[in-house]
Amino acid sequence: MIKVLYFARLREELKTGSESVAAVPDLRSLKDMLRARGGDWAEIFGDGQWVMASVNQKMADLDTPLTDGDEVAFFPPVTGG
Amino acid sequence: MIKVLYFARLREELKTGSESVAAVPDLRSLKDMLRARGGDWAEIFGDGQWVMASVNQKMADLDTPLTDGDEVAFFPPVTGG
Amino acid sequence: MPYNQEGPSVSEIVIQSEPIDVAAIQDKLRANNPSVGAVVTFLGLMRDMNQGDQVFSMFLEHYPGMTEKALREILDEAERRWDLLGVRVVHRVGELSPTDAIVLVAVASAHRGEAFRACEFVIDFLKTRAPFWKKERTGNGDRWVSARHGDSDAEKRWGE
Amino acid sequence: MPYNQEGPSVSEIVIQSEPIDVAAIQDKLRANNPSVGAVVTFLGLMRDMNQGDQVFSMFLEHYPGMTEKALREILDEAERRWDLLGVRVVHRVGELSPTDAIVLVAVASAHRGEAFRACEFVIDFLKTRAPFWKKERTGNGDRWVSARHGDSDAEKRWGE
Repeated sequence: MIKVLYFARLREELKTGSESVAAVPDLRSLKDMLRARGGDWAEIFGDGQWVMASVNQKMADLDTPLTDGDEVAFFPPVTGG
Repeated sequence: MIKVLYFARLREELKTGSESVAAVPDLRSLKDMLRARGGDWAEIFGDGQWVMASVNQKMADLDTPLTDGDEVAFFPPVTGG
Repeated sequence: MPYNQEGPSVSEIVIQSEPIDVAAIQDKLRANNPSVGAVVTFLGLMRDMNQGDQVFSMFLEHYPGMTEKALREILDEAERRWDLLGVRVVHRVGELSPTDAIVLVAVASAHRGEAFRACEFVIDFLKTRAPFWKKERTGNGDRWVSARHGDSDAEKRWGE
Repeated sequence: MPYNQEGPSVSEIVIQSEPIDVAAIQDKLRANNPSVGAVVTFLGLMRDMNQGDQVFSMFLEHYPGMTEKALREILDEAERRWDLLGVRVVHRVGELSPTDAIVLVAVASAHRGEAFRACEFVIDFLKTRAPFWKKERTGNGDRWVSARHGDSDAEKRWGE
């Protein structure tokens, strides 16, 4: 299983902060799977949306491979400081 | 008359902090006059010495004209901050 | 490079909901260390206006765990690039009001050039790589703050 | 330029023999002004080593009257170049000991870029244009500190 977290605007729009999903080979596959849910998911994970991601708390890109037990997070561009 | 001040290393080596001298047309003339005193004066105001000067409390160069009543200061490169 | 890769890090990170005690942090950076010739401090404060709207308060969300890791990477890079004697980063989370300090970055070094460079480097990268998100309460309702292009431009100045 | 040439200056200069109250100055710069988004502070401190020698204490001489004028020119130029909400320069004179703060430059602005640029500009020009001279008491006797080439190089970065 992979733990998936959502932060800030994504958490509010998707109405969930975390969930567990079946393991997939990489971040691209995970994003495709989430988009396939349709509705807000299709919109947020669609092309042209600027969503950032991390794997095990490190910034990641779509080619980042995933392993069972990984922690993935999706979030909007950061605005701290 | 022109009031002449000396600061820091110059004040110590020339053994004077201030004096009044007869008016001269510009800073170059004043420097030449001081150098003509010989000894430490010739050394400090000689060529190749990096002495800074101000006229009426503003940084000045050798071409700066002088007027009766002006306040001139000579000092080493500054080292504050 | 004067940085000793095996040596202990001189930097410290704190994420807190309490107000930032600026004076205590600066004092600690220089206390009992007569090698420190310069301390440069950046303080980021909450303004009461943003994009033309009055902002009454703000909520700062973060990603616990990743926040510390992201900041640690930034500080390790700063310590590799410059010879530093101490770095403190304190970032607030939770509810904030206008004039509150949001973030402090303080850098101590022997000479000022290194302290200035490192301080600006850390805040530039914090702005684009540390997982914090601001939600503003404005006269036109609540809204998430959008990332500024200026921030990614600021980061790019530093190269890789 | 956003600077209003006719407007009042937002900068303040203090030359004093007393210790510098860093916290009070920073607090005052941001107090009751919710337009301030950034405060950058440079603190220059006395080190106990210089050019390989232990330094026990230092005497800071200045040129009363000209000091304030030279600093005023530097601050006016900073206010012309950047949109600033407040600037404080405090410089100590007289006897100092290692770890004492020699000079503080604190700049408040809406955004961090302007505060960083202006703060570094002011200290770079102070180092080459303000009439202060340091005399060190070392294990090898008393000596006047020589000007550093690095300081005039730092000034040159800013053009005219």
